[in-house]
Amino acid sequence: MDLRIDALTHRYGETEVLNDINLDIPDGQIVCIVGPSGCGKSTLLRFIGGLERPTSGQVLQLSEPNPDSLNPFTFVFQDFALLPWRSAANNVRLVLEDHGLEKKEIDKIVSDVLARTKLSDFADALPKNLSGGMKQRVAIARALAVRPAVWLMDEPLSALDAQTRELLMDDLIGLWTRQPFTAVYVTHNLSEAVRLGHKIVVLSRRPGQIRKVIDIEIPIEQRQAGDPELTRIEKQLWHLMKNEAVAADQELLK
Amino acid sequence: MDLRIDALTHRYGETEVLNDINLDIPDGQIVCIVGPSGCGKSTLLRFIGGLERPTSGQVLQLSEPNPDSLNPFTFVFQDFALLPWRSAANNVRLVLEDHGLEKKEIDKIVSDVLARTKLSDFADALPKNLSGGMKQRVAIARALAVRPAVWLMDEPLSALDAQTRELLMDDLIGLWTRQPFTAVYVTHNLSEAVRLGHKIVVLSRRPGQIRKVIDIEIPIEQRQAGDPELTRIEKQLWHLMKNEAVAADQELLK
Amino acid sequence: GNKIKVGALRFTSHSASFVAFERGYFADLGLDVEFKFFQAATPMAVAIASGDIDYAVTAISGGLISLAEKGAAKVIGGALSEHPDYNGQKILASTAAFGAGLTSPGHLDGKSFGMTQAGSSFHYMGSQIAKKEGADLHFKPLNKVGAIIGALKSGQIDAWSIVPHIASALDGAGKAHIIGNVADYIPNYQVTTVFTSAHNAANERAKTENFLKAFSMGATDFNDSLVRMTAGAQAADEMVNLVHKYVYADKPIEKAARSIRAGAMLINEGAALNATSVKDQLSWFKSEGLVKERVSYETVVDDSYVKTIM
Amino acid sequence: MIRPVPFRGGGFRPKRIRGVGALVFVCLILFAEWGTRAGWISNLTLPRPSDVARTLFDLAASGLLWTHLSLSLARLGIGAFLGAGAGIVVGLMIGLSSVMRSGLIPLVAALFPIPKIALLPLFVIWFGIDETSKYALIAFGTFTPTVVSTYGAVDNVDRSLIRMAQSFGISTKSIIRKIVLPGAMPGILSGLRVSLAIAIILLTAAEMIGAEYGVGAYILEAGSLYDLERLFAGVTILSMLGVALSICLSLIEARVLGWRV
Amino acid sequence: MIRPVPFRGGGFRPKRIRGVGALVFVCLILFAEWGTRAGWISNLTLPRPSDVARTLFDLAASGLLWTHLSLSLARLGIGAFLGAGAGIVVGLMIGLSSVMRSGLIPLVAALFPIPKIALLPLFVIWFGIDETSKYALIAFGTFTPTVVSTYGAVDNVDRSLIRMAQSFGISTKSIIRKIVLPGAMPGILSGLRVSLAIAIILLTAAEMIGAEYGVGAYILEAGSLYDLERLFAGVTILSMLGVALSICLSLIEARVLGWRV
Ligand SMILES: Nc1ncnc2c1ncn2[C@@H]1O[C@H](COP(=O)(O)OP(=O)(O)OP(=O)(O)O)[C@@H](O)[C@H]1O
Ligand SMILES: Nc1ncnc2c1ncn2[C@@H]1O[C@H](COP(=O)(O)OP(=O)(O)OP(=O)(O)O)[C@@H](O)[C@H]1O
Ligand SMILES: [Mg+2]
Ligand SMILES: [Mg+2]
Repeated sequence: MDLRIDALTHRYGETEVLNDINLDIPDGQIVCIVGPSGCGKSTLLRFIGGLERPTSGQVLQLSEPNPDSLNPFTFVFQDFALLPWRSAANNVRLVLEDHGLEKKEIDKIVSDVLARTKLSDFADALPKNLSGGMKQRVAIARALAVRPAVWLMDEPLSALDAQTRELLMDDLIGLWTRQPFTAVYVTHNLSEAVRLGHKIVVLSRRPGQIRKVIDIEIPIEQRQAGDPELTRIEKQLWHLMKNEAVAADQELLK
Repeated sequence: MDLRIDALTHRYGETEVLNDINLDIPDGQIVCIVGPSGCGKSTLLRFIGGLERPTSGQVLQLSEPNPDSLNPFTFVFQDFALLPWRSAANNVRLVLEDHGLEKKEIDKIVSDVLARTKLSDFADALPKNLSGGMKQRVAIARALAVRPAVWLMDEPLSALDAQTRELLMDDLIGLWTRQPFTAVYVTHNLSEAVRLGHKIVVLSRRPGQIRKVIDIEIPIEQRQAGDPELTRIEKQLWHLMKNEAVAADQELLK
Repeated sequence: GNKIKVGALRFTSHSASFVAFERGYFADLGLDVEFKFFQAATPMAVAIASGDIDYAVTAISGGLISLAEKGAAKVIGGALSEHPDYNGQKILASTAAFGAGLTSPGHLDGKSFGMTQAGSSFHYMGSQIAKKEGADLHFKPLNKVGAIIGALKSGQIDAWSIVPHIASALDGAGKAHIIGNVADYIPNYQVTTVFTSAHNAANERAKTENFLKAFSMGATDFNDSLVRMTAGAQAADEMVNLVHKYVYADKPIEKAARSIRAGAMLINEGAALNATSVKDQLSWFKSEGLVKERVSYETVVDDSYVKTIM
Repeated sequence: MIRPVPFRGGGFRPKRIRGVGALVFVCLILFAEWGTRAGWISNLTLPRPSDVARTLFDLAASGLLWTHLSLSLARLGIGAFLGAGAGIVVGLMIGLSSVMRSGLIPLVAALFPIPKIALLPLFVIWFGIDETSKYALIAFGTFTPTVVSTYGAVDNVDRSLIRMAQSFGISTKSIIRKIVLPGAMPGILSGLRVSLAIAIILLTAAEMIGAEYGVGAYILEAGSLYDLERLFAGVTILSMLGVALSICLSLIEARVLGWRV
Repeated sequence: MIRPVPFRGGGFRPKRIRGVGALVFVCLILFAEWGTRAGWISNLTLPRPSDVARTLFDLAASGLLWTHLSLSLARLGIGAFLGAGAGIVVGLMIGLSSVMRSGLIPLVAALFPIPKIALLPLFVIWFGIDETSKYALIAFGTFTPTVVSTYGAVDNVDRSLIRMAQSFGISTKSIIRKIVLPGAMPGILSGLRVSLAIAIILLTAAEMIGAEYGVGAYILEAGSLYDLERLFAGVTILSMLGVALSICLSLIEARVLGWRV
């Protein structure tokens, strides 16, 4: 599904958080959003997902989502957002219960998505008994279950340790190569951005404005750690952002 | 100050957490400890700092710390551990108040360390008004104030975003080059480990055992992102750990 | 002087002490009296036992007997009495019960009767009435006089007995009906007694005698002015004014006067004690299992101070 | 020169040591027994614990204990159920709706400090002198603390879980049932600890109104007769009731809140 | 075909709307006034609000209000101070020491459900009939809830801050003063909300013992005469006292806990 962010500006009370954001999100592509802490990345994502309303401007969907999709705009959160009192399977079941599906069908979807995220053996485990990586895999399974048209991912890997992060990134790339999906992927990790993004949007410090949009031509499945082109883009991003971070800290003084 | 970890084993109730750890920590060097989540890295650090007692084995100090040091073993924590009701300066003051120093001397130390961590302007700010990176800089200022003989750092950067992490890593390298200190640095970020460590200790999954110790000869101040030798070591570490991470997840099933 | 603390409730029935104080009878006998006011009788009895007050007037209750049994309190004289010739406590029926035929105590069988607590004077009066009438009464413990009034007004209990001014106020407002006099059922009922700590009774003879003497003088004044009405209208007005300082003090005198006059009951001359009535009450408490069997008249009463009526 | 690093940690993690609690009770009771026997605790101040125990035993033997206890438990059960139930519902409403919150919080704050015993005469008129007024008094007393703890618990439900549910298009009804209620459960249960203790306290006040039997009525009668043995026997029953209720709640918590870390 | 994405968020963040609370009170009062005037609320059930207001006004005009109020406030202040103070100290001890925790928690659990009114006769013996017994009763009543909330608050103090302090070799005394106490402050203050409401409730019970003046004594007297206007006037005073105390606590919280996020 193609999306367009149109002249979006937002303020919380006095503070302007986002300023005149215009962006096209093409179908089947992963758009990464990077920017210093507090620049409004999460806020922007909430507008795209319809969880909040911007002060002005709008987010438009340019085509209808696949009618097959139970929940066209589906989030994957940094903190997993699993219900601690439900098992892995029941956490997935939660998002299917309100759609009037038959019990049998629900069970089929649940066991299918748990299998795809290699969690079949953990179906009955409570979140407290799962490792961080497994929790995020449950969250991904839950998202898969509703067949999203657009994935909205808010730093989905940054609560995980480095090894688990790498493993899950491979999983995500695997999912996308098998069946490309549209995604907006917020991160502050530049190497994640250059590994996953077709397009990288760099936001300035608050109020967030689009500072640069970088397109990466290399197909995702062919990207390798240490690829000189990717290293070059990462360095470029790093320089764009370093000064923003220092300046943002200084602004706290005011 | 030279330290020796001698045949250290620890169990919490039934679960063995660390198994027969033997390690020398030479004066003036940074020893990085990496290992899968839950393998006992933090626990090991608490033993070195005297915050907990191992089931068997011991941590020995082979020389006396500089008598100048107010608190020979000083921690820097991942979650900063600042008192939210005290300003930055007062958080530093806290650790000086119990040493019978004169008020004037305390004030001198506080303003000195805040200046060294570029926080002079934020002396009176409460933690809630500081960014993550600044909070960790307050924690580092607090550690500097007691002139540690050994720095014990438990994932000091992993609560920060990537840019801030880079900036603080530069700060740490600067501090070390100006005046080398002894440090045990726990991290799960392999690129941090190869940037900072003279020695990298790889622990196995729980019960933590020393799986490999890698020495890096390149002087810390000369290390560059993209250095082929460092990349090689990082890859090597990555392979050592990937299988541990997968195996550790599988063990949750039991 | 001799400092003593006297416990009191803000009731007309406690007037003898107020009169003795206001007219200087206590002072004349060298007693420096300080009043301590209470909201309920039980804590006042306990306060005698704890030594917080020296003398008080209250109904003979299970609590008082228990304290006497523990060697803490002693009855030393009589105060309020039922007397066939004078105003006394009334038996009330709720409007609903009255309408349904409870027009005299003879119809009490099977009815409910309000009381504060088992072992209270209400309980005693109710059982004596029931005994005389051969009626079977259901007693409802409601703990607080206010709660009993509420229950009577709304017809949730059928009958109650209470001091005359509350009875006539309820009757006058049409919220209840007076259907009899307690005096007809318990002749010479010793309603309240003067009591003190066992220590005072045994070891402070002079002080105790002086207290009783002044108290009796106050009682005589009160009886003459408001009960026997022998002292004339002006004396009655003066007495009402005096009592108003202590009772219904926050109500205007016009309103208070009616209640004070209506509430005036005979206080025994010379604080004489009706021993027969006290013994009757004591045996009733025992028969109801409210106090221990071993309690004797002598444990409760020290009748060496006043004349006893048989 | 070579020595182990000094130990500086530990402490600040008090653990319950089994048996100490019982020991404290035993010591207090023995102390009181000794004092009352030796005479330096007067029989006006405290009854002999052994006499209290005998009174309790006699009460149990006579069968009256069960009459008192069953009546009181019924009052407690129904009253607390009504009060806590209404309290949870109102607390949820306050926790979920701005209008309710604005209208009801001041009302609850004004109702909380009203002493129930002061209203006894009114309860007689409003609810009669039968069981209804006892239920009502206990219910009224448990209502306000339950409301306060419930809306506190709802306020503490992790809002990110609710946003997650909204982002999956889950209906408001389902969100309340599947996320708000279970998420507020720990706070509600710990609030019930206080509410139920208050319910036990109010039992005595409730049984001031026309109760012949019941632990509260038994205590009141003992108090007015200054019969300390029976007074303490009754108080002991209430204490044990409180401890038993608290143990029950712990069991429920262990069962219902097993998901907590 | 082109349309904005559907909005699904919002809600579940109730805010207080100014004025609604006052409106609820005004409506309730007008309703009662109407009912009592029209006669479909009997004068046995509820007094006329205007009569209650007049009673209050008369009471203030006669100057008696200040006598009642000042005495009650003194009792409340001293009693609650003693009870809450001791409660905080004991709560801290329970929160910090295993022995205290094991010995005192069961004791507190057993004391909590004891109805204070049942012990009135004993309070007279133990503490006399003067102000001491009133202080003691209020103190006893505020003590147990304060203990419970204080040790809960201490248990919730972030242990990582304590480990940090230990790792800097800070003395136990300093840790308690500089970390445990300020860290437990939010919990202690919110516990005081409940404890102080309970103290107000107990004022009436306390003034059953030998009190001539005081809001509780005023209410009791009105109750025993079934004088509804005065009863409600007294209850109104207590309610307002409760609301005022709660506002005070909010101000203190805003001042002391400004560091909270
Ligand atoms: N509900 C809200 N009310 C007021 N201010 C808010 C709200 N949500 C966010 N903000 C502010 O808006 C700014 C942007 O917040 P946002 O969470 O979108 O930043 P972000 O780019 O996601 O930061 P991070 O990298 O730390 O996640 C921040 O300064 C934040 O304090
Ligand atoms: N106080 C404790 N009591 C019981 N078990 C504990 C305690 N502290 C830690 N553990 C267990 O010991 C193991 C090692 O914990 P530790 O925190 O040292 O791991 P770690 O290597 O630091 O992990 P991470 O990378 O997640 O920080 C874990 O399985 C943990 O659950
Ligand atoms: Mg964000
Ligand atoms: Mg750790």
